[in-house]
Amino acid sequence: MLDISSVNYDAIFRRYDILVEAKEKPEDIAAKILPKDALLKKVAEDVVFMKYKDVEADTKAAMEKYKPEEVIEKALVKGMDVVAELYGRGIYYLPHVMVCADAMDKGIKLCEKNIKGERQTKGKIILHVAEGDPHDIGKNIAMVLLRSAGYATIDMGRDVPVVDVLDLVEKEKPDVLTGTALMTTTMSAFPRISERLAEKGIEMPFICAGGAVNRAYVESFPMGVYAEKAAQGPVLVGKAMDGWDWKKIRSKWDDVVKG
Amino acid sequence: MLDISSVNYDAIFRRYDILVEAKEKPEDIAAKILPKDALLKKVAEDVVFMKYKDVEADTKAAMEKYKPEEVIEKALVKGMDVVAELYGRGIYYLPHVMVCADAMDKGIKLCEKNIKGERQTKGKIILHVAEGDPHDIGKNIAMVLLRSAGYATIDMGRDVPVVDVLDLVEKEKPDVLTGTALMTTTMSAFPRISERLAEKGIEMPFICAGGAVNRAYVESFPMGVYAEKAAQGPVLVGKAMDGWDWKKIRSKWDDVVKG
Amino acid sequence: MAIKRFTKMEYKSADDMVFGEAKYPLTYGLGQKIGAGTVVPEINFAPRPGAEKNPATLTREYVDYITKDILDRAVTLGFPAVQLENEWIHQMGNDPEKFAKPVVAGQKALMQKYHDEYGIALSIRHTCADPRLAEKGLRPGMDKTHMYPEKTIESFEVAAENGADVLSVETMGGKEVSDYAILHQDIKGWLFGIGYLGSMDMEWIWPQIVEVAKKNKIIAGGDTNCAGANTSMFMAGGYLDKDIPRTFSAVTRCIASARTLVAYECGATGPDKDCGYEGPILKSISGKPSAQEGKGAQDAHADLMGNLIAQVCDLWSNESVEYHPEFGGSSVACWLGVIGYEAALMNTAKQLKQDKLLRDLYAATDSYRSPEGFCLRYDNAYKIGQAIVEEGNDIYLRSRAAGLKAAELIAESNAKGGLKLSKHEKDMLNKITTDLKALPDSASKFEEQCLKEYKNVPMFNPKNYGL
Amino acid sequence: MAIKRFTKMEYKSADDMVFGEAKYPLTYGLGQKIGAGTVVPEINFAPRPGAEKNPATLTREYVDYITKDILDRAVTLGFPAVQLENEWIHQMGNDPEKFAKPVVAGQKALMQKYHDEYGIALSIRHTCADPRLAEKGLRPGMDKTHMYPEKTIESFEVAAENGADVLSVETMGGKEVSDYAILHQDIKGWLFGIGYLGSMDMEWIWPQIVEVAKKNKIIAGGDTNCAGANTSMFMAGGYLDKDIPRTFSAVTRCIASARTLVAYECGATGPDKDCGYEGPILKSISGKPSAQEGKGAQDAHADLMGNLIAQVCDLWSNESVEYHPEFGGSSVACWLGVIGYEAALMNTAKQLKQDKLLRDLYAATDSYRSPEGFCLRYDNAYKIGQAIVEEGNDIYLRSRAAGLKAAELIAESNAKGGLKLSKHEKDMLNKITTDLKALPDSASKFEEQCLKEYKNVPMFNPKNYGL
Ligand code: B12
Ligand code: B12
Repeated sequence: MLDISSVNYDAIFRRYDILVEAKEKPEDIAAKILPKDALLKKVAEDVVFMKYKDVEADTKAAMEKYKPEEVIEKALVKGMDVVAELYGRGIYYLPHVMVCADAMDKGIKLCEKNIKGERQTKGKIILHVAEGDPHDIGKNIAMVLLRSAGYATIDMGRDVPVVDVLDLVEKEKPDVLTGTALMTTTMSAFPRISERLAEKGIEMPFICAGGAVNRAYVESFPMGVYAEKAAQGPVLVGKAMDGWDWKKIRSKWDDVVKG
Repeated sequence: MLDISSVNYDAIFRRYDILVEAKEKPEDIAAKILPKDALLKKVAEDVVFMKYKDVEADTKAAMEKYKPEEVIEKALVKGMDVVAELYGRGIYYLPHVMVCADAMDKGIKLCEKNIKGERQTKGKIILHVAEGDPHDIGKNIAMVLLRSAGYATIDMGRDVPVVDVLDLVEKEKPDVLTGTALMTTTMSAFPRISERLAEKGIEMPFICAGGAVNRAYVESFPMGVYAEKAAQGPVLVGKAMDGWDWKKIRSKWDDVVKG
Repeated sequence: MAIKRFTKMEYKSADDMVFGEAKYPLTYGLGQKIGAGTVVPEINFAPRPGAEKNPATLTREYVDYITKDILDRAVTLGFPAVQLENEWIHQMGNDPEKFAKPVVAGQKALMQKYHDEYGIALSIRHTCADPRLAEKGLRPGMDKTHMYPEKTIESFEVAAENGADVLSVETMGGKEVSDYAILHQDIKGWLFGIGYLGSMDMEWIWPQIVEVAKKNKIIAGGDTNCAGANTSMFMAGGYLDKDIPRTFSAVTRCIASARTLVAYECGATGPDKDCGYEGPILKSISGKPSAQEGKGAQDAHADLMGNLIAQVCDLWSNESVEYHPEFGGSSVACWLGVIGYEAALMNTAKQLKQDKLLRDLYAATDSYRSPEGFCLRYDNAYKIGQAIVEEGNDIYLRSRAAGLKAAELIAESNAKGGLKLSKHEKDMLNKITTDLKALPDSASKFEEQCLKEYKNVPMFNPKNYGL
Repeated sequence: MAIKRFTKMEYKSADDMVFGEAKYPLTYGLGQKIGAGTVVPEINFAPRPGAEKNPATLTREYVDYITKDILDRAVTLGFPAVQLENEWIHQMGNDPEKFAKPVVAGQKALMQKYHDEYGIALSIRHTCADPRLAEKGLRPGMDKTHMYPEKTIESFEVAAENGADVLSVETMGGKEVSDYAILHQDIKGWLFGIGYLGSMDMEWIWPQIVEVAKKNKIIAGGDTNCAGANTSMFMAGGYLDKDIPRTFSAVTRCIASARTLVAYECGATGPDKDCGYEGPILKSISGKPSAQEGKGAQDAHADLMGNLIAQVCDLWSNESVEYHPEFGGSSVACWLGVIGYEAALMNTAKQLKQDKLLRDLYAATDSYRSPEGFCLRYDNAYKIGQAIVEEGNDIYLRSRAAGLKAAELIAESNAKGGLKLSKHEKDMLNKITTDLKALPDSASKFEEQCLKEYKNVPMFNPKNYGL
């Protein structure tokens, strides 16, 4: 190969990511958000710093002083809040989030065993990937973030027939339904779902996402609320839980997503 | 420059136009269409072969035997039919058509002087280019072809305000209105025109063309009939004169344009 | 059919590889020659949303609009040869007789017409869909809901019998594990999913594709690890993306090459699929023609090696564009212009015997833009190929070797200041090296470990791979 | 301001010209350097239909969508420098204060933000519309209906005061005559419309643009004969088109170069406009940086010199694409990828001192694809430049010289078997040569003849040109 050692690569490309590499440390950001109480803090830190092996023991310890519900809310989910913040600032990468979520899940499982009856979640979400569409990575990421934010999720998987979605929604009555489509030839399942739900008199925000759809498309059918990134899932669902209907979420979409 | 004489250009590009260069001669095609009568034939040939200088004398000669209307129909316009055929087959180029049309026009002017009252044309067409749009070459070509096919044309020019179009249409009551737009930011004038015409209860085929528009767009508003090429003008207008309304022309568009 | 492993390189040296030439060139279709001295543009497209409504609308979209526009533009610009690629949409794979057959036949008839009229060299690749779902079952008889395994095989038959010149597919074996591995940055899981399970799945499907191709006297092209390595690459993204580090995607790509090779070992002849960026490695090992995409496939992918990846291609592709109008004509016509002109430039360079120089300019441009591009630079690709064939008989060992070699090359360049890695990329690279080195040294031990370690990965079912 | 005619070539030889270097490089905008050793991509765009509804929707489209997507993609792919070009839509030129001002300001603010954050070199060219209509009047005070001449001048002021780094325009003088001439294949009419009237119109408008630029300390870029020579080129089209012969369009292009030069003679400094394919001729004469477009501008134009025209560019453009989604991101991001990677290839070639070789490969590829490309090949462009400067002081004689030289070069190559002309192209070439040779040898005689001959051309009014 030609000798390329003389090339001044500054004229060819710039590694902007290195130029602006974050100088902030995860520890400093965590400190601002984490609970003060030492026991809870320990659990939250296990989540933030992926201490997969310690999380169960520390959760147990915390439960000696706090109710399991409190450990979930004030330690495990709080830890994920830090993670979300770190991800948002580009300090953590996606896989960090996944591993942290695994740690959180471990702790939550343990807490749930100690809760009498069923654990109170913030709300119920059904997720699916459009009929004919095998692309499910985005949906999987979104699900992790929703679970981390304290929602109960039902994952219908991918290539899910329209009729199955309709049946399950009728049966489960979720607070929010989500759909993912990465192919322009499968995304037409969404308006079909929304129309049939409307016919049945069922109404709820139907968050649609995935590479194929855009905001204009999703807003062209009733109930459709667009999501561009998985991280917007908890924010949008949060508004639904605050009692906003799909029309209101849609009309304030820009603000919701930015804020 | 690098010595390129060794390049075998067959691997780089092919002059397909030369590969399929028409072997047919204009004369042979003309022979099949031209009138038999020597006087008329002479006039028609003046048009086909751009004998700009002879056309007036020959037209005069023909008028000694035939009525001016007949000379127009059976010689001058017939000649343009041959030209259209030659253009369609890729033997004549566009500028031939323009020059032939000039020759035809000369002959027609002369005939018209000898017609009592007004000459009967096949129909009346108003042409314009959308408000804000300066691109008028396509419209000019289309106009020549329409005139050559025997229609009376009113040319409103380019960058024509929507209101002016509405006013003139109300006043002139043309058989067909046409619009040309080459910019996606000016083409919205067409639906505005069509809506306002509809409000006034005026209905007619509104042929829309130009690089910016496509069939789907033009068919998205009432009266809109798409034209891709100038050569389709006479064909589409012909259907309107046969009494087809814009809905029928639209629904049979593929056949009309191919046939 | 017996699987013939690659245990030595078909090229004597990296420098022998160049675009437009393959050791085993091909002749097929309507006067098409691939890898025989010229680069041919390969244009790919997707129908407009809604066109899939019924077979008539779909055929009209694919034939009367898309194929016609492509052929017209090819003649307009004077391109001597064009290959079309039709990546099947779900509806075609789900009901090949009804949705695919008229499309395949209609396209070929129109191509024949242009070939007859203008003498233009034409061919079409049908990339059938692989809709098989791990959770339902990848082998015949398992998926009672959709019958996807059966339909996948039927797809090749319908394509082959009705006008395809080349058969390709993006197989999905091991994807459920590799998806999990990407999201958890777990290189071992990746190696298991793609290097091991993926290879086994290809060993099952590819002999069948080769059989269908033979029966119909057409070409069994090749595969791509789009499902795995491209997911990894796009999530790694560019300098604004923070999903996964680019060192991870670089190593996954190289491991994937050991998998995609299996198609050739089962009798496929190339050209491989454009979206398989592992192509340069495959070509170095096998000598088969390669389809690639980069600068001219921005309609679909913004990768970090737009020029580099053209270095040893035989077909130059746009990956895929949805049919729609542009100021310059329809999208397919416009993108054909982009890739056709690039092919023309390469062909001129060949004629003037400057092809190796142009290759090196392509390579140099993106040498250090990303670790993945760096690994695929033809000299490094060759080294990775060598690492693979040294362990050629063992799908596990060769995949691991590919990964280790990639990690080694990246670390070396970073140390010398060629590649410049971010902190996060460096950390990941170190972890990858440690993890790969810690792996057992036999496939059976590896399999045993992994079946245990990954048994709870969602949708993973060992039976899909005969395990 | 005095008009300074070019009477000698700024380059000593054709071979001195190469992409990424101009004799008179420029520094402007946010750290932008043009013609100073690198090629910079120039990305152009059009808003979606409907975005022009009101100033708020238009600003949102141009700033929040288009400009943001461009800047994000530039950073994602690591491009060191990008120039934006905003070709004004009708609404902006028709009411600059209301429609253009917020757009111009908003774009610049966002660019400043990215420049500050990433250090990326950025600049923006505003190409104001020239909506003047010959039938209404080209000079101030004439067009009582629209006041277009007044609005045109106002446009430059609004652009300059609110954030433009470069001012450009596609002036329309003489177009009513050249349109007629194209449709009638009348080279004399063309020479009169573009070479003569067009030059005179530029002599009127360009000193004013230069003035506005100076006052605002920005760059007066350049013009293009898009209105004339591109109309001619697109009607000549490719091998399926039969509108006008390509020999005609080749000669019109060369005549047009004598006209477009006038901007520089009035004090503009370059870069000229991408769609002015006459750029190589202009650069050979003036040494000013040139923007060009070809292979990467298929979104807008399918010309027959996609590679060739890159040979001596300093900015490499996509001409224009409407904003819309593609699989690979938004259209502007995708096309930026195409042109940015091409610029990167050229810049690598420069670094490796292989730029002249790459230039020659570009040129060789399309040397004989069309007579127009052939005339614009840098060696021939240089010869046409020489023909122009020999008669540099006389806009008529130099235009004629350019046309004759072009015809001569084409005929020569056709005789030698380089260019292969169709019968129709040959016939036309002969007619052109005969017609041009028959022209009078002084401008005054020519003017006199033409005023008579073309007095009935629709919309032609000598008063528009002070005649
Ligand atoms: C990986 C991939 C695959 C993998 C999928 C693996 C998997 N498990 O998902 C495999 C190989 C299976 C695949 C197959 C095919 N693919 Co594919 N694939 C891709 C690729 C390269 C990346 C997709 C991806 O994972 N992106 C990353 C994820 C994270 O993005 P995402 O899902 O959009 O999610 C983000 C947001 O949308 C959002 N989000 C998503 N869901 C949700 C849900 C909620 C609630 C919220 C809040 C947010 C949210 O959050 C995420 C980001 O934060 C794309 C290329 C591209 N440029 O996108 C093509 C692409 C999608 N595939 C394409 C095609 C054509 C196919 C095939 C048909 C090819 C073929 N002929 O074989 C087959 C499908 C076969 C079939 N069964 O029909 C085309 C689609 C074209 C079209 N018509 O629209 C694309 C665009 C490639 C291209 N440029 O041509 N593909
Ligand atoms: C020549 C040209 C000009 C010339 C126009 C000369 C003239 N008298 O028309 C000039 C220089 C004036 C011009 C100006 C501009 N232009 Co301009 N121009 C072109 C160009 C290169 C060719 C257009 C052309 O003449 N085509 C040939 C004719 C024959 O085609 P046509 O009109 O479509 O006609 C055919 C059919 O549509 C049909 N037809 C048309 N009318 C009718 C009518 C009937 C009844 C029928 C039956 C058929 C029919 O028949 C014809 C074929 O047979 C195109 C590029 C392109 N790719 O098209 C850009 C183009 C149209 N211009 C463009 C732009 C942006 C501009 C400017 C705004 C640039 C600027 N910033 O200054 C300005 C406008 C300024 C203003 N006032 O607002 C863009 C439009 C983008 C958009 N938003 O849609 C284009 C597409 C270039 C590009 N790729 O960016 N332009």
